Amino acid sequence: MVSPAVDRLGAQSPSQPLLEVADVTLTFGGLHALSGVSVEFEEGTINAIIGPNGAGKTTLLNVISGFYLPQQGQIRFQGRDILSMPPSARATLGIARTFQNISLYRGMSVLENIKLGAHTTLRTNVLAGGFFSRATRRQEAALTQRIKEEIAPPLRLNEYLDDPVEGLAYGIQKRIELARALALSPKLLLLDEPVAGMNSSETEEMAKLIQRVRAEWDVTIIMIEHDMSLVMGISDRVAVLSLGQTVCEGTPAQVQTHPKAIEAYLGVDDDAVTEVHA
Amino acid sequence: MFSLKFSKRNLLGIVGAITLATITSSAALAQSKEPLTWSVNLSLTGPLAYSGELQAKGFEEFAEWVNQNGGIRGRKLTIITDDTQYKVAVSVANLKRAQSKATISFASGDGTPWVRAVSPENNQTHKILMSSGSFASDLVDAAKYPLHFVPGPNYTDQIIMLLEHIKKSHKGSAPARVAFIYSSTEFGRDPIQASKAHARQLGLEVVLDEETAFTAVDVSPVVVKMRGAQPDYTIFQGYATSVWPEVIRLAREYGLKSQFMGTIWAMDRGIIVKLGKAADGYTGVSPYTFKSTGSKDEVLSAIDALRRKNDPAYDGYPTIPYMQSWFSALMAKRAMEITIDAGKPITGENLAKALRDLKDWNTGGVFGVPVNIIGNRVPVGRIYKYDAGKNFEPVPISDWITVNK
Amino acid sequence: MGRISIWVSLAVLLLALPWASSGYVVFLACLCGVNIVATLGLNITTGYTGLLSLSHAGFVAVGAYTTALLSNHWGVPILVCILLSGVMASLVGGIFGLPSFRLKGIYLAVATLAAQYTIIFALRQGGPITGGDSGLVVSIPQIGGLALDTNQKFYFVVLAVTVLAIWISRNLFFTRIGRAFIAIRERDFTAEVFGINLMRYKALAFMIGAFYAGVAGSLLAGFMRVVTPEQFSLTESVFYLAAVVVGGAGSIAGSIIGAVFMTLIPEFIAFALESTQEAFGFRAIAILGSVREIVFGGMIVAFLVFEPRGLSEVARRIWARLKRTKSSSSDNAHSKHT
Amino acid sequence: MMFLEYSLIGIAAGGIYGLLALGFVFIFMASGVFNFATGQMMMLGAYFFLAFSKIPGLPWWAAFALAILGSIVVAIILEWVVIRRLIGQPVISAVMVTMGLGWMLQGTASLIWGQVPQQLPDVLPRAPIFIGEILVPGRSVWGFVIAIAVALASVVYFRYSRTGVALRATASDQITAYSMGINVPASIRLTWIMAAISTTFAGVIAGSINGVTPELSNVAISVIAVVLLGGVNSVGGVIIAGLMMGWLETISGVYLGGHWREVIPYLAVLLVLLVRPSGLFGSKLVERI
Repeated sequence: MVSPAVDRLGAQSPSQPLLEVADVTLTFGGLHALSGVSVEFEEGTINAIIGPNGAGKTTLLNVISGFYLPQQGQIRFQGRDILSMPPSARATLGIARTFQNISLYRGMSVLENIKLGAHTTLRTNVLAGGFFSRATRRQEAALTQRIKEEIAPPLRLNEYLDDPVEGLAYGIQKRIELARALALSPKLLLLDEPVAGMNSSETEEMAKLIQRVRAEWDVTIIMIEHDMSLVMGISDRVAVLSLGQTVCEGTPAQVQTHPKAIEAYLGVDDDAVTEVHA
Repeated sequence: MFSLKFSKRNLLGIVGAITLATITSSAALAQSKEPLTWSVNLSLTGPLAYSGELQAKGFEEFAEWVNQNGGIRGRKLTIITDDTQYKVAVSVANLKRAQSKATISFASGDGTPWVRAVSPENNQTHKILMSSGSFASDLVDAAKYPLHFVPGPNYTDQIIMLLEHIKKSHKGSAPARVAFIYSSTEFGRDPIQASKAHARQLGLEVVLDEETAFTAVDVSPVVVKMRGAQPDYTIFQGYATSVWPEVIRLAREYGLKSQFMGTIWAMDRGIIVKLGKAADGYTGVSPYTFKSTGSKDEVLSAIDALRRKNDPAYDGYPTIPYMQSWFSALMAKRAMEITIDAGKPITGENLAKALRDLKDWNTGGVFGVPVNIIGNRVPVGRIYKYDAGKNFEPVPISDWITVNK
Repeated sequence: MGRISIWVSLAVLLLALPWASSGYVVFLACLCGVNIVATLGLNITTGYTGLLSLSHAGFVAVGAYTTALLSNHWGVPILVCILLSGVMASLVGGIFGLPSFRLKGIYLAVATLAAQYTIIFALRQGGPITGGDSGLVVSIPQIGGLALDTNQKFYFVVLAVTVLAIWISRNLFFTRIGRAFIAIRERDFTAEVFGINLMRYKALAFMIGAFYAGVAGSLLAGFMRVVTPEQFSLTESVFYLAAVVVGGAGSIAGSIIGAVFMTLIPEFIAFALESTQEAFGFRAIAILGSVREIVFGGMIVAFLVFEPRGLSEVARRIWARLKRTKSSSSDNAHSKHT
Repeated sequence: MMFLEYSLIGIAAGGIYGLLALGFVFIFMASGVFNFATGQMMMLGAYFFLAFSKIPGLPWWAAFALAILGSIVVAIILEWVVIRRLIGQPVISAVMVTMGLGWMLQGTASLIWGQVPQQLPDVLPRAPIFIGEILVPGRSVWGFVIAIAVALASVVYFRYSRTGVALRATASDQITAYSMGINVPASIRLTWIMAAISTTFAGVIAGSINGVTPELSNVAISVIAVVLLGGVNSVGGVIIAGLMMGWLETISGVYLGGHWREVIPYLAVLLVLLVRPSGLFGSKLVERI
């Protein structure tokens, strides 16, 4: 699973971005959620989308993972237009995500929740499943092993694998969500507020995790986050969204000093920022 | 080693259970020699509960009567009554439960589904004599149901009696206009095709053929249709206590003059009386004698005595469901007496044969004439008319009719 | 080891049943088997996948009639009948499952209600083919030239099929299919993000559930030897739902416990009333139906309000307590195994 | 001509559906619970009326008032003991629980009053009414008039009274309603009371047609179809849908045969749902991600 560093460098060399969002416009009954948003994400980078609440950040994420069909614009993944694809098809391309408000599946153990992330990597049909064919058993065993050895340890989840998800601590649930997304062995990982509601040490840890994921799993990351320390700390590029439009886009340093960004975000809505930290 | 102990205990328990079960079942077999046990399955709840209650009473008091007079050839009669809720699975389960308690020599059921469900296995293995409250037309097929006996004429027979009566009594030059109104149930639809055919044979005109729900439904459209069709005679089939009375009321309010008629389950005097004036002249078929008071016949007078004893409010009219139970029971009793007298074992075949061989059987007043069993049924009945003037006394307006087939 | 001994004794008990007990008990055992299979199916559709179905009895009917027709007209051996009935029912289930693409929750429930009524309506109006209201008498089920003309004989077919059905459904939930079902129940749109094709899996859930229903119907036809429309009324659909709820939605064990419990409860009530005959007089049996309704309804309400995870959860807790006492009484080596 | 006559009768019969559907919708709006016990509540109301009207010397209207009171008490108890615990539970729980309650009510009724149909005192004038050439049974007409009157009255109440406003707020969004300081549990209870009233009216009207048995609840068998046809969140819509359903049932019963009555409503609603999942008059319920 862990690919040697040379691959990454090789993959990075062509300047074609992994994901291009081109002039995407989405309206809900006249109300403009996104108007002409364009932004590119280079392979192997950590990208942050920031902006005041209601700026359309999550909407953009939902467009990328296919919940909303924009009225106009394009979304190209590895150069091919994926707008026409349903979310399930996009998953097979290697787009995974986590959710702002955790959506783990009750009635399944932690392990099973993570396994669910690997749905597209398995090939079991009803008959094989019903009679628990050898192939099925092998696949399941292999997956379990992969989770136990590669995914769970960095997220410190091994001890919980057999527990039911309900009733686990918030931080742990966040990590499980991440693990589930990783189980899909994604090329692109969308994180919707990965550290929302975490204390500083947890945030610290999550920051390390995200960087490690990028490094070891060869994953491009797009995250929505209010926590500026995290955003500025680990992102390669930051895009600022406001009122459904990209205000500016660049390196953390550039953005921090960009007047529009300050006006759009820090100026207007910093109580929102603090409230996320609380 | 703990688990070892555990398993031992388990197996022990099983062995115990098995032996216990075998003992009890064999014991049941041993003691069931003496008294005769019948299994009676009736719909005591659900839409048919009204007649179910009365039928149950019938079997109860029949047993009372038999046992007062020393049982059937000295053998005491016990009856196991169960509620079927008019559900096949339940009724079959009931019979099996009864069988697990004692050897069943006669089983009576609530309706056609029961007969159909029980027959296949019964015909092969248990071979129990059967009867039921069903008068379905195809039950007369003695090849398919060799052990089941219909306690009267089947529905088609009954409607044919009515049609023949119409043919005879109809005044006027134009052919009589007949309407059939029936419930969308198995017993409702049962005789309709055959009856319509027969009506045409008789040169009667079938002007309306209307199917309605079995219970609670707005019957206005039906009456509107009647208003359009203007039938001289309207025959109800396959209802319990609702729909047909309301049709009568509404039709009278609409000023329709049609002569209303009913088959066995649409002849209940209680309902007629409730209907009052609107029901004056209501006509229908009953297989059995209506009134028990003042009867000299053995069975009927016994019924009268029992009814008066058990029900102070008794008005002299044992209900039709009650009489149906009695006649089903009488058939079984007679068959068993004959078989015992002949020194034969009490098996379904012997009992059935005894019944089929009966010649001009005197039913002690239940039927006004000696009856024969043709095609596993007693195709005998009589037409009565309710007279509001005489406190809704059902007056026989025909002789006892035997449908010859 | 403790486990094994329990399983062995259970197997012995089940295999010995026909000889050890009256026809009545065997009959009930068969009925339990049928209801277990049917309930398993509904639990997959409704309990695990969260697609509320009120047409399960309708699918059972499809299976029952398929078997009746196959064995009456072509003398197809019962095992083949069972399989084909399952297939037939799952096809019908697939068709009526189609609305589940567009409809959710109560809307879907009503769509399935339509399915229930339509199926029964079709059977009643089917004329000579389905025998209309009077239904069909099923010819004696055959298996390799052997005639299974009594419950005692047919019992073993029921037993085998039931065990197989339990095993298969259990397996299913070790695989991605089972996981997908649960994910759809919990939050279908997030499930989509992980590559689960909602349409396909919802249809699949319906078809598998209906397949089980069809198999159950086939067994029912095989030992009842008669199929009539009113055997498969809406009430029966609700009965299966009740079994799922009382046993435990989203639990295999729950399906088994629930089905057996719901099948036997009326018998217990009947027994209770009979043993108090003298006190009540004749009326005792007459109120059976009413009492049954009240008890059924009461149980559904009680479980959903106070123990939504059903009897299986209760059983699990008791079992856990037993284990604790056991492991404390015996050395720790065992507590691992049990 | 005949067709017109059938249509009138059908629409008249639909009045009860509209009334039942209304009580159904109020409950759904406030608590998101589908009350599958509507039919049994109706049946119970009829039995209450029957029981009270047997009290010697009690005029029928007093008996009816008592019946409504009885139904309200039952409804409040159900809501308080059971339904309140269901809010936020998945749809299936609510459906099953209300079905369970329905069974309990039905069983209790048949335990107390038995299975034998009983005649309600003839409250509604039976004399048929001529509308030009067309003749309509008195019952139907008066039943319809009353049903619609009650329905409209409760709609007006729902629209304009202060409690009605609170109710609507609860309906649109519980959280907001709470924050607005509206007593949500109270307004949910209120919907059950309104349902109890409407079902009792419906029960007495329906019961006066064919007598009262525990099976009377079957009259409401297609009320769920009515509600979805009209749209779960459209008060006016369900009343119209009720009339449509009554008409459809009667017409199909007349021209296709009685056995069609059961299927037609659900086939109709199924078709409508597939084209318009939110019903004929309902507005789409948006779902948040």
